[in-house]
Amino acid sequence: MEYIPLVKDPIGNLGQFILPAFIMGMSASGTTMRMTRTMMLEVLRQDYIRTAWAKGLNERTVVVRHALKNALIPVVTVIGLQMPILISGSVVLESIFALPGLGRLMIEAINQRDYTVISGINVVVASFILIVNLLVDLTYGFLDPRIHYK
Amino acid sequence: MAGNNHLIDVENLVMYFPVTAGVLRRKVADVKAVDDVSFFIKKGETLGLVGESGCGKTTTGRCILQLYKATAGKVLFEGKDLCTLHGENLRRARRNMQLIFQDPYASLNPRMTAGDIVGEPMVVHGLVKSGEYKEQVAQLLRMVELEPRMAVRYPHEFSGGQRQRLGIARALSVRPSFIVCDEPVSALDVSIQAQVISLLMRLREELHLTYLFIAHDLSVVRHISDRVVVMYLGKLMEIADSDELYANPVHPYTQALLSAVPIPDPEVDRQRKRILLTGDVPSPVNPPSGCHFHPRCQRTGDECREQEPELKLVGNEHWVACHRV
Amino acid sequence: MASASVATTYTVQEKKRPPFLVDLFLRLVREKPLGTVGGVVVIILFLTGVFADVLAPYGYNEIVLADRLSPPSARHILGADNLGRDLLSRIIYGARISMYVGLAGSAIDVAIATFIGLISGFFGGKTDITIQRFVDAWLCFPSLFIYLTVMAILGPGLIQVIMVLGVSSGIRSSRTVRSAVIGIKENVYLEAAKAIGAQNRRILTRHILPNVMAPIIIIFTIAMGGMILQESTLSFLGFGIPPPIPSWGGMLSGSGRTYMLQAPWMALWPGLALAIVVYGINMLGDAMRDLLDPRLRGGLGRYSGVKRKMPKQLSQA
Amino acid sequence: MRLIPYPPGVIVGGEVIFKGQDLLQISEEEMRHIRGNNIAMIFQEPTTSLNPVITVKVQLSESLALHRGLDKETAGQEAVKLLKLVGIPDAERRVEDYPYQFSGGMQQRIMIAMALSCNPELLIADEPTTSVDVTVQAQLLELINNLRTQFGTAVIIITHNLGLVARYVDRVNVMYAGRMVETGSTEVIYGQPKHPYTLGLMTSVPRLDLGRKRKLSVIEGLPPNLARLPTGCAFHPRCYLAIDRCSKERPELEEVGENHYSACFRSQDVKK
Repeated sequence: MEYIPLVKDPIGNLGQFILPAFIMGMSASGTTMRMTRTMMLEVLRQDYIRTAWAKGLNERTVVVRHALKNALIPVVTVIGLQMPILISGSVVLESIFALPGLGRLMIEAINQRDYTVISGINVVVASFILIVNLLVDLTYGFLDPRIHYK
Repeated sequence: MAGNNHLIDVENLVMYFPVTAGVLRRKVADVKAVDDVSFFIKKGETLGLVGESGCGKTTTGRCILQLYKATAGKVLFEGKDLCTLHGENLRRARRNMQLIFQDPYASLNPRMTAGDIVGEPMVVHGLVKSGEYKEQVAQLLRMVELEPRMAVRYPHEFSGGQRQRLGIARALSVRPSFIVCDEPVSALDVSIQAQVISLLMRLREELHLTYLFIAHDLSVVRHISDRVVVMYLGKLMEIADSDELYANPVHPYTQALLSAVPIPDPEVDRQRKRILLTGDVPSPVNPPSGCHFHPRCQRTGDECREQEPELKLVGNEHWVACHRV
Repeated sequence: MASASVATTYTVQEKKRPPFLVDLFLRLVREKPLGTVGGVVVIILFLTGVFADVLAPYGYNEIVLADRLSPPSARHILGADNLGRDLLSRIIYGARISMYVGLAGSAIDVAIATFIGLISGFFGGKTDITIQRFVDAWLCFPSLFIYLTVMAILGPGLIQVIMVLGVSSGIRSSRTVRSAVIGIKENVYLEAAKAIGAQNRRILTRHILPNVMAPIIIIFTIAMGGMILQESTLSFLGFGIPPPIPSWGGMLSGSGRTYMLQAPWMALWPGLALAIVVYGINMLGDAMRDLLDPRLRGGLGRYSGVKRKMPKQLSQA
Repeated sequence: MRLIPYPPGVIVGGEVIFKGQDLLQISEEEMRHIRGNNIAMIFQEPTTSLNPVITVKVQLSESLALHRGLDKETAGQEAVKLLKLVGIPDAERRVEDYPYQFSGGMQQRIMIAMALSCNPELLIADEPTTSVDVTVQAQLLELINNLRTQFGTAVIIITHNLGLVARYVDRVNVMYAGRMVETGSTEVIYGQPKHPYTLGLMTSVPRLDLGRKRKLSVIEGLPPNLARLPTGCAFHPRCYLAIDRCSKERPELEEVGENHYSACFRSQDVKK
């Protein structure tokens, strides 16, 4: 299948990517959802939630203002950690949906024993993941005031 | 120096913990946990070591046992410097000095039975063969008022007080002459505290032990110690005989510390003079200049800010580090 | 107003506990029905793998051209593929491959994870920093890319697959072991061991290792499902186990995909087998995590004996 | 205060009368109005009881906005005033800080400020000073004491520290295994305890004013398992005065002096 550029045909581009993207998102959402649930349960039994109740706050304020932000910190980490898994998944999905992406290129390069291309792809992917991890770290600092980057 | 009745001599002990930062773990500052501390412990006595959290009392205990390698200074055990020992020699020296921990939950390996916990030190020091210590363990358990049949149980099957007894039995198993008790009762229920304190006192008489008793609870220290050392921010403030110190505290910090502890008797307590300190204990990374106590002291003066006070003798074995005495 | 002050009671159990693994098994059956189902699936997989030769009605590469693409029937219960090979037999032999990969891969995983994790966590300091930077670098590459790259160099084959999967995920899992070791180092009983004069070797084997067994068992069970799935992915992409040896992933791709419309059972059965096995192993792994996580479990933490429900903790980094 | 987590905690019965109103009968909505407004609470661990990711200002102004209907601006100013009241230096600047930037003692001061923000009539302090040093403990208790006299707030202190009770408290309820075993004025409880458990507590703690020659009395045995309480008086297995009747019948609180009640069949035999 040929790649349909976004500028040329936005609908066609969307049509090309929506299904694989949806599948990938779905597969990752399970882990994230479970992590969020676990963390919410964990946070809701902390002492400061008891303090919030003791102040007479209503349930919405307690859950949204006091609990959610604390619960999100590890969730963001998990989202970051899922990035390599998603990229791995893209290799399979690209070959199923016949999309001309990095994963397909990788497979082709391996079939042709083109080690230059293989290592090139690895470098690109690794730097992409590094950048994502950096972003996660920055979000972390934003969510949790106890963490500073100097 | 090392008089014949001194078991332990601590000389100019210094312990700094580096504070590191950044990817390269460069040292940016030091936590001055123990800063030039000297004292001695006589054979057969109990020396109390009191102070608030972060004053370096636990670190001092760990340094004496060589669990931390002191930054500088000497720890003499019967005149022999422990700080110079390494490897096998140090390991063998450990037979004579043991430690009782604060937390009876975390200090026992949850995967070992009570018998193995108590027996392990004997195996380590080659006193018995592995697996042949049943008799000795039974004897030790009886000594700490536990039943020998409990040896097959795991730590989680014991209550807090019983666990602390196991910790004591473990320390005693190699027949040490010196034991550091690091807050041995502060994690226990009030009604259990008395049981453990009484046990420790009885064992000391029966086995001729020497204790370094570290605690933040001044009443407990008062009850068990012959002499007491008061520490503040890594420095010695006052050393005196227990009765002398409590009846006649000289250092302003000691006075404030004692007055902050209420006596569980309203009639006695309401007659006492109270000294209220302001502020918190400063960070040991950046302690105040001169006398470390001067920012919270009511009798502070210029020399307190500028000069560190030396320990002065003010009575019979009563030493105080204060300019204003 | 009696807030939480009542909660600190513990029941001291009088009866003696059975050995660790027996106890674990009993608790699995008693407390985790779904995990037990998972365990049964795993046992079935192993039995099928071990007795494949007895169970399979045909050989895995027995070609009967007359039966090409035949649908499920009495002769071929699950149908036959494009070369006329019995699918049931191929699934059964595929279970053997899955078992090899799952067991051997997880074993290598756990061995490497334990080794790196123990050393890095126990010695700490410079050793730890150096090791962890290498692990960091390793984690920057998506695992599939690593597998594909190495397979490209080594060429396809069962041993290669097991080695690559095992080593690669072992390096990943070492993080979990390391953090468990560091968590245990917080416990004063290690200092106690040092204070009584125990040697490093003794501290590692008697005090640390038994206490990180829980995460190690969890890693093992969870890795097993991952291994089987990864092997399928590799075979699906054509870099795993070379034909004609039947691997579920390989059966799914290639001929399975080509004949998807004419003979849907060709892709259905291996896909179903894979889904059931991986689901079962994951259930078992989850149950293990619930039973073994020190923060949930009675006998390990200070909340000993207190029967109370606590939320599940994520024990894998 | 109806803060017991449900499940597993259920208040099975009884009444909690606050200003003539049974708090166990009113709706959650009404209870929420009372919490933080009329009844406030201070907890044991200030470090974990303050939300780590929200500034002190927001945490303080929250209940001000809720119960006193202040807008954000005024609530912020009020928060600074409260911090000054509990003796936090440099309050204007520090109000923007997060809890972790304060020491333990300072955090407990913030908790106190938070509890006092709506001038509650009742303040419940659950082990308020167990996690801080003695000199700081004295500061905090003096602070609570001063604020109590200043605002006329009633204070319940829940603690195991007998010294603290002796110094700051007017009336004492002694509890054992979920039941009240003795109640009376502080002087009476300390001077003439009439329950063996109270007496045991008094004589088993080391005291600063008595030397090492004094022998500590020891309460034998362990606190009971609340799920399997002994029959009769829960304390009888550890009691030195126990008689047959103690294991069969449960003693009720009986008057043993003026405003002094003890739940013991042998209260007359308890001698200090």
